[in-house]
Amino acid sequence: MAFGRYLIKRGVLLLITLVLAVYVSVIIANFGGFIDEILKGQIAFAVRTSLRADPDYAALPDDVQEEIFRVRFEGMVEARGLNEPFLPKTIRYTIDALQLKLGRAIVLTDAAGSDQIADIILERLPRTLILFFTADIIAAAFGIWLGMKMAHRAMSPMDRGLTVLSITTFVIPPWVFGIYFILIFGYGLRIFPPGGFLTTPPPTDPWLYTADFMYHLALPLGTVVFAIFGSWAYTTRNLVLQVMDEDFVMAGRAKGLSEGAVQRKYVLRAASPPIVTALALTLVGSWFGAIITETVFNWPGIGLLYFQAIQVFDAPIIIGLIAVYAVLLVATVFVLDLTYGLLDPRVRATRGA
Amino acid sequence: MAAPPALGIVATLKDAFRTVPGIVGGGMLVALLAMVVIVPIYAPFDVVSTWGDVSAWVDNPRLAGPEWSDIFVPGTLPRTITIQPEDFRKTKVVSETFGITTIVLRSTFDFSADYFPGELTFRLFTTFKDITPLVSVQLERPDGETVELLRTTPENQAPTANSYPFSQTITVPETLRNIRAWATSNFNATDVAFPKPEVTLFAEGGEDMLDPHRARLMRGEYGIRVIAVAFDSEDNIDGRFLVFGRVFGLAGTDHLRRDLLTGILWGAPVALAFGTVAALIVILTQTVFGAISGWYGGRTDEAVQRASDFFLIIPILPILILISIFYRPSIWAILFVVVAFSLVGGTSKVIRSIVLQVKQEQYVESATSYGASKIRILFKHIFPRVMPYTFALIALAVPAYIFLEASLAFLGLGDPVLPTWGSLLGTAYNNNAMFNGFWWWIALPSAGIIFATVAFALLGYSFDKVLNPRLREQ
Amino acid sequence: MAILELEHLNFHYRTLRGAVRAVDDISFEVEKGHTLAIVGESGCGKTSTAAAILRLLPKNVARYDGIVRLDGKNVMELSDEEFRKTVRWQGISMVFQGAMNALNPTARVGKQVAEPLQIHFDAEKEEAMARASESLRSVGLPEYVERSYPHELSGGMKQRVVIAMALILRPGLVILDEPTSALDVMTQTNIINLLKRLKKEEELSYIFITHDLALASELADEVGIMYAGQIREIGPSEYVYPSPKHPYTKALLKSVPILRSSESPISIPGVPPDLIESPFACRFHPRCSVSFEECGWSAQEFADILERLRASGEDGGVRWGEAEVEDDLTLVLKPEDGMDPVTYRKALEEAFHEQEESTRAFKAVTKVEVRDGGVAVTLHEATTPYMIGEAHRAACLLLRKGGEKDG
Amino acid sequence: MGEPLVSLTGLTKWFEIGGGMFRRPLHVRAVDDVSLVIQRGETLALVGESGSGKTTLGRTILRLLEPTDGEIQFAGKIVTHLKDKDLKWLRRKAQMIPQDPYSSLNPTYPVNKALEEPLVIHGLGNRQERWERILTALDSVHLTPPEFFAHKYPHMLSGGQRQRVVVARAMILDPEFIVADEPVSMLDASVKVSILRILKEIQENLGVGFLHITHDLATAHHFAERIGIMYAGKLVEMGPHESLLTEPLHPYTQALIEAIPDPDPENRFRERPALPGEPPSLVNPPAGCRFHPRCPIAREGLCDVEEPLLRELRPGHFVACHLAE
Repeated sequence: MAFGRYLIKRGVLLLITLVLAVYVSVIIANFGGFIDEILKGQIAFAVRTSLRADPDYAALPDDVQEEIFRVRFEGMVEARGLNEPFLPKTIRYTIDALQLKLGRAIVLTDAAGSDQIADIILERLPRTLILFFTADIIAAAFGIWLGMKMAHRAMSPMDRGLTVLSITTFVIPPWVFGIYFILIFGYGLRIFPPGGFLTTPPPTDPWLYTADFMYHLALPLGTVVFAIFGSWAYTTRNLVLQVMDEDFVMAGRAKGLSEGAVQRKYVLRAASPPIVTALALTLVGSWFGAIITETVFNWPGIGLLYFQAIQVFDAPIIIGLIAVYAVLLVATVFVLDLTYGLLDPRVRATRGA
Repeated sequence: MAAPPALGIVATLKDAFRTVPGIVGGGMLVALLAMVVIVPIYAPFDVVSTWGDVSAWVDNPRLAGPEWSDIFVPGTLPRTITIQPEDFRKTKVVSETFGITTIVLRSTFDFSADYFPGELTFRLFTTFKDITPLVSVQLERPDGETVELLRTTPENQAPTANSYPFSQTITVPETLRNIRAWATSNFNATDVAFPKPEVTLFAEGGEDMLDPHRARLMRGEYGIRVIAVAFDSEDNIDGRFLVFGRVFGLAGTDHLRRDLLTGILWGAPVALAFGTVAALIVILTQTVFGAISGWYGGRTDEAVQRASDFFLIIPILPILILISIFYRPSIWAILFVVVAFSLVGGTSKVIRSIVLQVKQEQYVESATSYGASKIRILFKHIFPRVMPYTFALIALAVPAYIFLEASLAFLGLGDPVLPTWGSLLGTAYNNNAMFNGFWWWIALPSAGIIFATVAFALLGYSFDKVLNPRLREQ
Repeated sequence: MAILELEHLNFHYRTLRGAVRAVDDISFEVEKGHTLAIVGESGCGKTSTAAAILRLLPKNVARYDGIVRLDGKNVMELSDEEFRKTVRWQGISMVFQGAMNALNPTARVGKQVAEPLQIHFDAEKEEAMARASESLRSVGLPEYVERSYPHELSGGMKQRVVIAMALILRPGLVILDEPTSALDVMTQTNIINLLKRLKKEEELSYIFITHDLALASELADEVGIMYAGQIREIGPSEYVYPSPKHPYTKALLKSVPILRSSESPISIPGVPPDLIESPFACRFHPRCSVSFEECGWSAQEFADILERLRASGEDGGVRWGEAEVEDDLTLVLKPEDGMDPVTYRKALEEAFHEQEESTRAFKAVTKVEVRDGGVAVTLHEATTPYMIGEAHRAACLLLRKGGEKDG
Repeated sequence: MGEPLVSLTGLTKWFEIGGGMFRRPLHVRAVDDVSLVIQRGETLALVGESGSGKTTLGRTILRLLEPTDGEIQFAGKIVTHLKDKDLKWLRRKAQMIPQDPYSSLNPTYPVNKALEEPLVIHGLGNRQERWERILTALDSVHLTPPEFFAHKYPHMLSGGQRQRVVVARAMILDPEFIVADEPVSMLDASVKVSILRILKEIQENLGVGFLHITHDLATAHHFAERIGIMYAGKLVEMGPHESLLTEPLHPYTQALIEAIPDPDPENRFRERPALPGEPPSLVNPPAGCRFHPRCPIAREGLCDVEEPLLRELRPGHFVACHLAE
């Protein structure tokens, strides 16, 4: 099938892009051997600490001490491949990053105390996905509904007001609203917890646990929804307005379809491919926004992890997360291509050809 | 996909500024620009360069709200009262025999606000030869009482000040003892665990005067007297007495006593400069690449398309954060990185699709048929058609870049020198401003960001309205 | 018996520039089994008439009234919901202009054709699909079309799909809005043949909307000529084609290049009018070659004409200055080069008279008199034409009894 | 008759589609081996259905498209493969009038700027001279007074007026040859004829040669000296307009004429003979005569095997059909 071939082609191109993007990130992160220096420093510190703990060692003369230190240190540097030339080293990092085989984190651990990068990231990832996917779905559903209402009463005071509101909310990122909402609902009215994802200690009963989780989820979720529903509403409104005058919509109405059915089956259906395209970017944006939004809400997803990793220079985690981000983006773009093709039969044919 | 606009740039601008959002957004932008002009006069750049210098701000109250917070409470909140060295009446008596010199400084001030002051600080400047003079600082109250705040031997030579703060958090222990003793003996006051000097000293005498929650304010004329006994005739003292208010200026102060107005005002040019320059460069470059890609087609198109896929997938914000934390770049270096990672992207895709539509229009082919070269058509016929769109995209991109800078600054990764809206917010956030109710510290800088972004969003919207005839008609 | 009767149907909508009088007091009827062709140039309100009949109104509608009787019943009195359920597609269906856009690009053709059955009769899906494929076959389409998407079909095939869709509920009346104007000649002929056949076999009534007089004759039992939102002439084809009554119809017939005749076509001067600022009284008068004083010149229109003639130097040697409009029928001219008003008046009068043949507006001048250092020009009062005649009616002042004044 | 203005020999234009990394590209044979001549001061109408290649032919002659094969001679000069920079000469002598008056003017240019651009490109005249040429050109398309129209933007003009501006723009360089691609198909009946008359005037007064591309045989009949009929990328018949219409030699031309109605109330009582089916795919055209699958008189073993060549059956009247006599 033509569309299948198209998807394969797209997929291959996106994979190549993904590898390139991670490679570029690795190079940037390691510009001038910055990370290597940090890693070496950490190794030196670890070696020295372990040697100091040994009373026999302290008894040795200084130059011997130094020699032993040097040998151990270089052995570990060698073992971690820090002395490799630039190109093979960066390539190895890239391959490792893409497999999340980055070994141990320097400082951070997961809840169970594991310092394996994969463990740490995979523990956090679902929380980010839950928050932002749910928010995107709610915002999309609400935004599309509102956008259709607005288009239906285009240029009425309601439409104008909501349009300005939509535009304003979507240029202002979630974290700014987050600060305000925490101020108002968290500290002022004390309706929601101002941060975190569970109370400490977390409830043990699974129902209570879920309820507690939901209770903590509510405010960040509401904030993200509030910040992004506007772009759905405004985009939907404009696209629906464009489609609404098309002949086939008129034909649907002439056939005797009720107004609601015309809107659903004809207008929204036809406007959906561009809506999906325009708003895949919202999703992409919210992956990035996660870093600050999660920090503000103290929501322990990969965004907050990134922030924490940065503050303690936990380089392997940083690289791993950049790889995860790149994968998320690629997946989003690919899903977008797929959805676009499924929604618009014309694309299936023309893009495939 | 948007239809290519049929208007020129001038006509678009004219029409856009005729719509209500255009007028409002334009007005807001003009206000911002006016601010950019006024700011260097109000607070020259050297004020800003002292932003990080704590000692430059010591005479401001700490964590004071803006002066107009009065409107939220009954009565007036106290302003800062400063008694400068020259305000003191100085009498100097030199004893011939022992060379003992007695210096007395006295001054009065009127305290008429409806709330207790925030803090009290006395700064003493002394010049002495061998032996440090003995100094006693006393407060005279309207009810005729005099309280000795402090008896000390100041170590520092002028111009370095000897600073004596009297307030709940940082009080010379002796002062607190003096006040307690005075209040309990003279007024039978009930002692409490944490009395506040700034409250008790300004409270009506009585049993509650040591309890910060129950003490009643006493208005009237207060006096401050400093008596120094020095041991050389050349010795001298000067003082500065500060009764810190609870409000300061138009925007209040932060935990380091910095005037937030300076920060907020300087945030405007910084945000505008960063946002506008980034948006202009990024969108214009992307427009050019998009137009070239659409117009020339073929391999050029393919190359630009693949490149924009690549740039779309690069996780730019994480990388920017990475760069910021490793290299601590200035705001202009950040700008450079932003531009470098956005040479092609979403905008080039939009512009490309518009160019592909314009390309179909027959006047383009006609132009070829009467001899116009490809490059001429690109510049004379295609660009004028996409430029209004570019304008709209620029207007809508400015907020995005303002927020990008703010986000980095919020995380503490912004420009190390300049105060920006984002960095103000970040500091406020990290100092728990929300929890402690320092609302102005959060609300005012974010109001600045929101004001600027809304201005551009409205402008972008007004362009959109003009360029999308379906939104305009009816 | 008439299947459809319109009486004084009005449909206006608002725009930023003003109200568009797209359908302005239109009355006509369509007999059962007959075809009424509505012919007019673009923007004359043909398509709006169809929309008004089916109540497919935009949001910015300013006026919508009159009587629409379907099978003798005034459907204007029905609520929107009743109208949707009983009139749309069941009573009147429509073949939209440009089949390319009349089909939903995201749904398979068979489903779209079957849809009306499901809407109106709650038909089971299988049954509806069976009826749809039958209907598609009856308009000469192969079986695979059912499962195709619109973009996979040629223009001619799509047009057949649209026709099958319009006929699926066997409505009494089908409105055909330019059903073939986007198609090639050969395809057009095939579609028209199909429509002829269906009309005969199913005893269908059509309203055939087109800009093409020649094509209209392929189906029309009656022809209505529309100009600027109004029907200006209507009657049986046998009368209208050979002996048109309205000057516009005459001019339109002469402007069509005819394949089997060597007589050269003649264009109509001027431009088709705007539905927002339509000319006064008879809307055709500015382009009419036989117009006379009563046809509807207003002072403003006259002033514009003077201005245009002045700018192109066709003022007969009299330098008439700028005109000042006083009221609907009076305007004042001031001499430009210090000429005394009396001489000026005389010169003007002569110039006007001389140009009466080339610029018919001058025929409307009734008085030229000296006033306030200038010359006041008064125009003849206008009379709005109304439909005259029985079976073959037209709206032109020249058709009044003894009204043949000129040409 | 002297040297012809335009002369095409075996002109062919194929478009490549669907090429990719793993697939061989296909070709759309839009124009296939067309030869014809156009004299100075004559109008040749090219009639055909959409997709018959007539528009591609027009564009290829003007070198807006690169020909795949064959030769184009313009005023004695071979221009088939001239490079872009050498084409300026042709760009001055040959112009085109496109179909859609709404998109053939740059909406951001006022009329005078639109008309001035060709003069500026070819470096003709100073400001004042150019202004005068603009006024003359507007006058020649009856946009009077010219000063009034010179400063208008396209959106202030009606369709007919725009098309006149387009004609004026094509005329402003004093060209010798104009390709008019459906110049009136989007205009109203009452306005159509006036534009065609202006074109006729220009042809007669200035001796410009026209290639008038149209789908409307009736228009061609009234405004062209000769008519060529195209079908599926091929020229199937060409001749003087009268003989072609009264005595069509090709079965396709005959069917085309049959299909066109004149205004006649009797029409509704009879069905018009029309060809079944649709024009063939140009990617994979039928062997032999491309018309044979739809031809009512096609002869098996001849028409589906051998490709008919254009033959002169009557003086100046050519046809590409094995069976025409």
